[in-house]
Amino acid sequence: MGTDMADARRFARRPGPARYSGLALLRHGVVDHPWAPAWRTRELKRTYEVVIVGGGIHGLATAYYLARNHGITDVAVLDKGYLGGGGSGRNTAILRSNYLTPEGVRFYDRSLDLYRGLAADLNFNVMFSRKGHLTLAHSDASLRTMRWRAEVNKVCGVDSDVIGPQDVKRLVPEMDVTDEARYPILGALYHPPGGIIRHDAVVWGYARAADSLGVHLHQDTEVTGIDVSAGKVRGVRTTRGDIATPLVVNATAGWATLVADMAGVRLPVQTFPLQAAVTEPVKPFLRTVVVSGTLHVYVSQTARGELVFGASVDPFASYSTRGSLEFTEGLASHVLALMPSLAKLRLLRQWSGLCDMTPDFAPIMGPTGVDGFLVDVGWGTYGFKAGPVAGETMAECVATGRTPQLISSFGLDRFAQGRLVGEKGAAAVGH
Amino acid sequence: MILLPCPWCGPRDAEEFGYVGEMHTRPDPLTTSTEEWRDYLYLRRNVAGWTTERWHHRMGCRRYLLVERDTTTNAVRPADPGAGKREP
Amino acid sequence: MTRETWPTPPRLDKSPAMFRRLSRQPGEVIDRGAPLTFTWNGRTFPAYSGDTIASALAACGVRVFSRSFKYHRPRGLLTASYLDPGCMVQVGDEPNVRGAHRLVEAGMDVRSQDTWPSLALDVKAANELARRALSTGFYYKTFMSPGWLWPAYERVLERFAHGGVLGGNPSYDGRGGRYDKRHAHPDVLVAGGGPAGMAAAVAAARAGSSVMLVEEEHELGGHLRWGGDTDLTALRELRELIDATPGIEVLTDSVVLGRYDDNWVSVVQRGLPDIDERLVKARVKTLVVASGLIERPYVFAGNDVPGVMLSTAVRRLVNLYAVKPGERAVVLTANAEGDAAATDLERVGVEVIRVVDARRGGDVVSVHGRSRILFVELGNGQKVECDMVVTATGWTAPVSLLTMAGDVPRYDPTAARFRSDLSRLPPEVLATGGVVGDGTLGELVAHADAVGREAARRAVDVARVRRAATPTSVKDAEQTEPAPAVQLPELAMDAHPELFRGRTHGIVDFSEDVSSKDLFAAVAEGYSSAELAKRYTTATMGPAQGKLETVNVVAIVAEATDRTIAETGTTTWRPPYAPVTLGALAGREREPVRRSPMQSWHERHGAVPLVAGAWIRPDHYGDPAAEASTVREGVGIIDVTPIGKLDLRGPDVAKLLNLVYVNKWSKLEVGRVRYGVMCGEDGVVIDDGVTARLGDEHYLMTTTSSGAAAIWAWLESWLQTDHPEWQVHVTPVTTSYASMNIAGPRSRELVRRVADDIDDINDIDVEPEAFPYMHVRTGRVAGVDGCVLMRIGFTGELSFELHVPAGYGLHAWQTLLDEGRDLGVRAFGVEAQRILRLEKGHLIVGQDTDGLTRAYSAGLEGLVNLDKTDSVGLPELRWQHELRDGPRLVGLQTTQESLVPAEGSQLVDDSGRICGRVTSSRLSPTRGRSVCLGQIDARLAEPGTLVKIRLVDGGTAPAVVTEHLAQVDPEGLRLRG
Amino acid sequence: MSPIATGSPETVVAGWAVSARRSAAELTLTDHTPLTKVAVRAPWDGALPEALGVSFGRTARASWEVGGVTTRVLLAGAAPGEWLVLAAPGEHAVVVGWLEDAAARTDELVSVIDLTHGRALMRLTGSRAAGLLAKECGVDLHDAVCPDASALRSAVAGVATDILRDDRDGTRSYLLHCERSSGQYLFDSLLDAGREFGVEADGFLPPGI
Repeated sequence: MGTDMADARRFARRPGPARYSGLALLRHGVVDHPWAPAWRTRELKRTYEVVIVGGGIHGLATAYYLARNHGITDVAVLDKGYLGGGGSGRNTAILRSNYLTPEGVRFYDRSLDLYRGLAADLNFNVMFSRKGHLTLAHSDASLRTMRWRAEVNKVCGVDSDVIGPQDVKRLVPEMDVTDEARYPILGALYHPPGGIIRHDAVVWGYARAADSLGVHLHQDTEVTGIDVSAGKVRGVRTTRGDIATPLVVNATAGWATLVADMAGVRLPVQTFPLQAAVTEPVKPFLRTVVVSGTLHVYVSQTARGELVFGASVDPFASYSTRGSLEFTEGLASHVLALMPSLAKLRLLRQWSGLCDMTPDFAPIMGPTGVDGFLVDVGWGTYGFKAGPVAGETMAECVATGRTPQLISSFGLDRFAQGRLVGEKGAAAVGH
Repeated sequence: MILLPCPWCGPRDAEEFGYVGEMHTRPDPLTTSTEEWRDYLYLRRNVAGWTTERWHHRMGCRRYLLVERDTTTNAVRPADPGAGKREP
Repeated sequence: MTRETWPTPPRLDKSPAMFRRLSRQPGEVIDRGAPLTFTWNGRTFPAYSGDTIASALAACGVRVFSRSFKYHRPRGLLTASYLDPGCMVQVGDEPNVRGAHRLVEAGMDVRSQDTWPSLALDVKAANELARRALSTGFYYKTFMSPGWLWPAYERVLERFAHGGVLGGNPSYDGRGGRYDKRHAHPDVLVAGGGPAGMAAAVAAARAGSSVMLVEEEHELGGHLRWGGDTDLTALRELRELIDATPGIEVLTDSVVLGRYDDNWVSVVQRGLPDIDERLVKARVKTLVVASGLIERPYVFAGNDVPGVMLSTAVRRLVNLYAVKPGERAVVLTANAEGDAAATDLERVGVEVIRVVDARRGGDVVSVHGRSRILFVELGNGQKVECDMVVTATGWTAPVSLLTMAGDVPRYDPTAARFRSDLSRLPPEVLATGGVVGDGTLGELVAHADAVGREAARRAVDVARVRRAATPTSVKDAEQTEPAPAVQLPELAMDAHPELFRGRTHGIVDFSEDVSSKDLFAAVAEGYSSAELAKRYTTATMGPAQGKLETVNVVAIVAEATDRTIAETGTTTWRPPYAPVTLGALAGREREPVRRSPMQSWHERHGAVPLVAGAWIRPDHYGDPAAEASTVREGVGIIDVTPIGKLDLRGPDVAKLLNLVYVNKWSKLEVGRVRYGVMCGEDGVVIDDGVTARLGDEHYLMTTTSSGAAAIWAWLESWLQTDHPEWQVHVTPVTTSYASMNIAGPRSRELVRRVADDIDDINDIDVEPEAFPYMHVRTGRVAGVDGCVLMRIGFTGELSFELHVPAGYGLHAWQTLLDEGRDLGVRAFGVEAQRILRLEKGHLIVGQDTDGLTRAYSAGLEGLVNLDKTDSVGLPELRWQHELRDGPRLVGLQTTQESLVPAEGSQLVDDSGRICGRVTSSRLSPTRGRSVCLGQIDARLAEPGTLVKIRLVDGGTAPAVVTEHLAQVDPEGLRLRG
Repeated sequence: MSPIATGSPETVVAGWAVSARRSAAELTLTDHTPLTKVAVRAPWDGALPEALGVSFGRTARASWEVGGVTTRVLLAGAAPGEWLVLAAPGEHAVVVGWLEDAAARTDELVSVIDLTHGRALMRLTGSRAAGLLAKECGVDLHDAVCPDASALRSAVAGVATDILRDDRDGTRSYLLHCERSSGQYLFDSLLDAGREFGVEADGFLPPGI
């Protein structure tokens, strides 16, 4: 939050990168001298107050808010590859808060709040494009679920409502809203605050801001073990040496169970690939994010003109990110069922990321049976949307040792107690 | 599209099959504890490597079968040679 | 079509002519006997059949084809191939057409993309002035505040989107067949139809393999096509071999898109009659990658000025299309291809002013000019006037398919290119030709021949293993000894100078307008790994997907980080290898639709369709309320064919029923029907329906229509994996029967007329004492034998569910309507049934229950039987019963009778907290008021409790929890009548 | 009535309205739904397979005699422990009778279910039949893998279908057997995909077996 000015002062006082602005940009242009590094390469210390495993948006945001909101800066973020190389760089960057359960709605709405202020907060343009978000209903059953979601959203003060086919046509002229369609569009859940963002920018913005607050970012540093004795975390072992620490946060998404196993913690998480694809650029025509749960597809157009497509997770669990042909086939037929005029658009590239799926489509956050081992996992396909709020709440969790109200329903113990979160609803809801 | 070794029909495209998931054993419903039962419901090993799992050949012989798959490469092999028995 | 992309052409008096067309060239592919005309930005241009769009325009002296992404600099031909980033054009309603690949057609409407007001004069070129400020990633550094201004900035950025325009008219018709698919199972698929690919295909076919040979260009031959006489002779011989060898299917103008797990190879095939694009899905026994080499651009100042082109581009233009690419050329060469280009140019009368030999330290420093070259500055400081600069500075191996198969290419400094690690490839993937190494044509062909034979040998082994596992296949008579492996000769790599960037900064990614300076800046800002630098600068993200620029990017990042190229590494090539239309990927529409035998009747009688999964059902026939009243007062019939039906036979069926249903089944007598509910192991309700006992060991189970397939699989899984010892046969018979429900106080009267005929032993006595509620009878109905008749009903009325052998469905349906005319019988649809079942308080699984609703939350206390030794989800239900947790399903009545709250409306308590929701809601014609079902916190579930419904408009309305779920005939007198 | 529209001209065979169309095309698709279709379930390794004389993966022809009436049947083992018996229209009584006798001679659980009304059946005949099927089915139909008299089940146009190769005097021919309500869809899909081969719908000629 913190106003622009406040940030200006903070950054001004702080060592590290020069503050970004249009003016600075011109200045740099004129004298043509290079920008300072966005973040520094540091020595891997032997001890840290907090070690965060996973240099994606969750790990970096947690580190940033630890430093910014709680003054805890003796923090290391470890990543086995490069920053944002996992799900953070592979998702389709869709933001929304129109979830089904009140706990889900409140949580993701806080995330959207943070996203709105993020560019100013981080002094890094994350290009949040509030295009609005449409979830299509092709059957009376899904229309009923849309209404259910809309009503829950309204109670929680989130802007979201059910609209008719003609309104859909107005928002997306390319859409086939005729009855001839095999999947007629009976209506849609319209969520104006939703949109898309530049996912890499979010990662880099958090990294740069965290670094400037003193957090250590260590890339190409893989955790190979976690030392636990007498039920307490003592440290982590990495490919670049051991680190003594009382606090480890597991923010490794698709690899969550592998890291948790190191601490002897078992998680109700299964790893499924989630594939996405992008087309060649064409002139902008798609002004909103379009999702069809029934057809398992979501579409948005970037400022560069590319169409970005996503679908539901792969049909079977896997750690392979090679991607499949059948994904692109299903995707194309479903996209064309919605927008027949896209047939000549060419698919340019497909890729795949790993999702940490939980039985109830809700995350697992907070303490575990092992003292000092906290988890921020189970994000499934919703991880990117939750990045900022997950970072904020996990930071509070780490700093205060208490579980914030906002994530109280997301505890690991809910499974043993049979108190699952109802995000699945009547049918698995799309993106 | 991976090719799954159906012990009955031979190798077939994965799209003919339904994925059931990791092999795991069902506790006795009469004597089970909440903890044991919910582990059975929700916990999976989620192995990165070779694992034994159940698939359903729903478009073919409609048999449930066991397959071993390396979850890092999607390489597959029949789980139980015994399950491969078939008329000559 | 906005003005932006349909510029008005500048008026020119002289009409275009092919003044750069050369005399006949030995290898030319144009047909001078077939001239044609097409339009370029509205002007008519001449061409020959066989020309590409680019070659035709170049023949008329066009040198600028597009404007660059960021700075809108004029761009000309660079590679004159599919990959050419300089000539992406709009053809009719098709955007981003590769102008240097697509063959020109008579009347083709070709336009330049993304230029305004015209190609010649482009206003956005002003960006060039701001170039320094618009340094790489500039947009991350500005427009941050005030936040509310961002959308405005956004619109500006959007205008730079670099691409064509999609045709507004739907261009996809799933049934039109313009896009098509097929499966293929070749023994060997050869990717690449150059000399190596051709030789490998011939060798494999001769060894007995069925071969698919795929070539991206319009003809086989690869670089031989634009070579000299010896090359052309060799090409002719290879072509003759291909034609003479049986078993080779040749696909030209086709590309291998990807190699997926288990050699699942996708190919897009073009140039077919009546088909735009066809996706071929090949399960290949062995894949041979012969993708050749791609020439690499050289990075220096002005390397994107029109007139700067690669040696292969020159040779294609001259030898394939007989186009004179310029008048005065400077050639920078580091290899034979460059030397040959110089020779070609001289041969066709281009003045080769200087041949700069990079092998002897020669270099090009910078090219000056904007839409044409003015002069070039050489390494020795000389400035030379010319109109074309040709570079031949090295090759990139297109290892895409190999990396998809597990290869991790390593940089080889002596050859100045990445070399595949063939040892990492699975046995079913081989490679030959330029992608592997260099050599004389003879050496390459020899290598390819060996690879082809080895590919065939491995294919035989794969086939043998697969056939052995396949029951239908012909088994090998005697176990033949596998043939010995073919020795694969080594292909050395020629030494080649390392030439990536000269002394100046220039364009690295032509389609993204990313310069080497941008990459240096990215590294300086901390984006120092190849991956981060690419993401930050968007280098390699454009339509060429890195094929031209990826190695230069790595080399420059290495240079900027003082690391070797090997240390900096390479990047994974992601599929597809070449862009493919969504149409081709979608192919024909393939959405299975299921039809009831009575579907034609429904359509004839104005049924409003309701899509229910694969089924199309009648929602209503015009007036659902009236249909509902007919059922309450007289008699109606509804088509319920989609209801799932499973035929269960065997001594252990009762055990199965006891296991999968929450209630007890051991004591169901023959002739009886019972309602049952199924839960998952977590106690959540998954399905419901009735099961009838037709004989000692014969039952008929019904399921929800949406659950039919899943429940069948569910039963099989319990039988096959948990109780293989049980003897039960489950057979799906959902559509063996046409199912219809005859409901209403006068239903017995109607059924009597069609089923009851005392003289016939096959007929059914429908009188109450002979055929009570929840009983089943089999026999003849409407003259049809083998019918099943059950006295059950979802509507709460006296009703009979009739299952007729499907072929007679329409007959039975019509008979009921005819026989019941005087009773006022009418058909009713799903909507009327929903109203009726809601009045009766019957739940719908998935509507009144959700993903977490366990049995005690669905009003099923009376049904669940906890004292069983086993049943699915039993422990969870026991615990829910003990803890009494979870919400409850209740009936709700709004105090304002006419108010029908939307389904999904939330229930809120006094503190405004959500305490439940309305799951079903309708106006009840019977009660003349709204009736609802809802899920509500257990604490508020007591009958008489007052709750608030939050309405869609934001207001709230009071409602009271009713005594029963049923709000019509809770005692069930009507249906027992 | 067959689930597959007959179009005109139409004629009636054993109570079934069928198309009387006659096509001379190289590749034809014929609705064979009127054939008697009986499913048999029994242990795959039990006594019944011998009695039937057909194993999993194969088809066989036989003539059955019950009470003086003889019927020609086509048996297919498209899945382990499952058999499909096809006979001329209206012959189900004979077929079921014969099977129940055979079942009675084993002490195993054998189910005999008349699916004549429950399934759709069509025949695709012509030298390019495999080429057309390859557009909608992923299984390798090469002679070495799927010779004449092969029986298998796979997805055709996304519908689970028994594929029985049953060449007609030297010409490639496949019987396609699927769940009834998908019959029209499968029929239309094949006609559509087969346009490039000039496929035509042909009428049903009794006995059709």
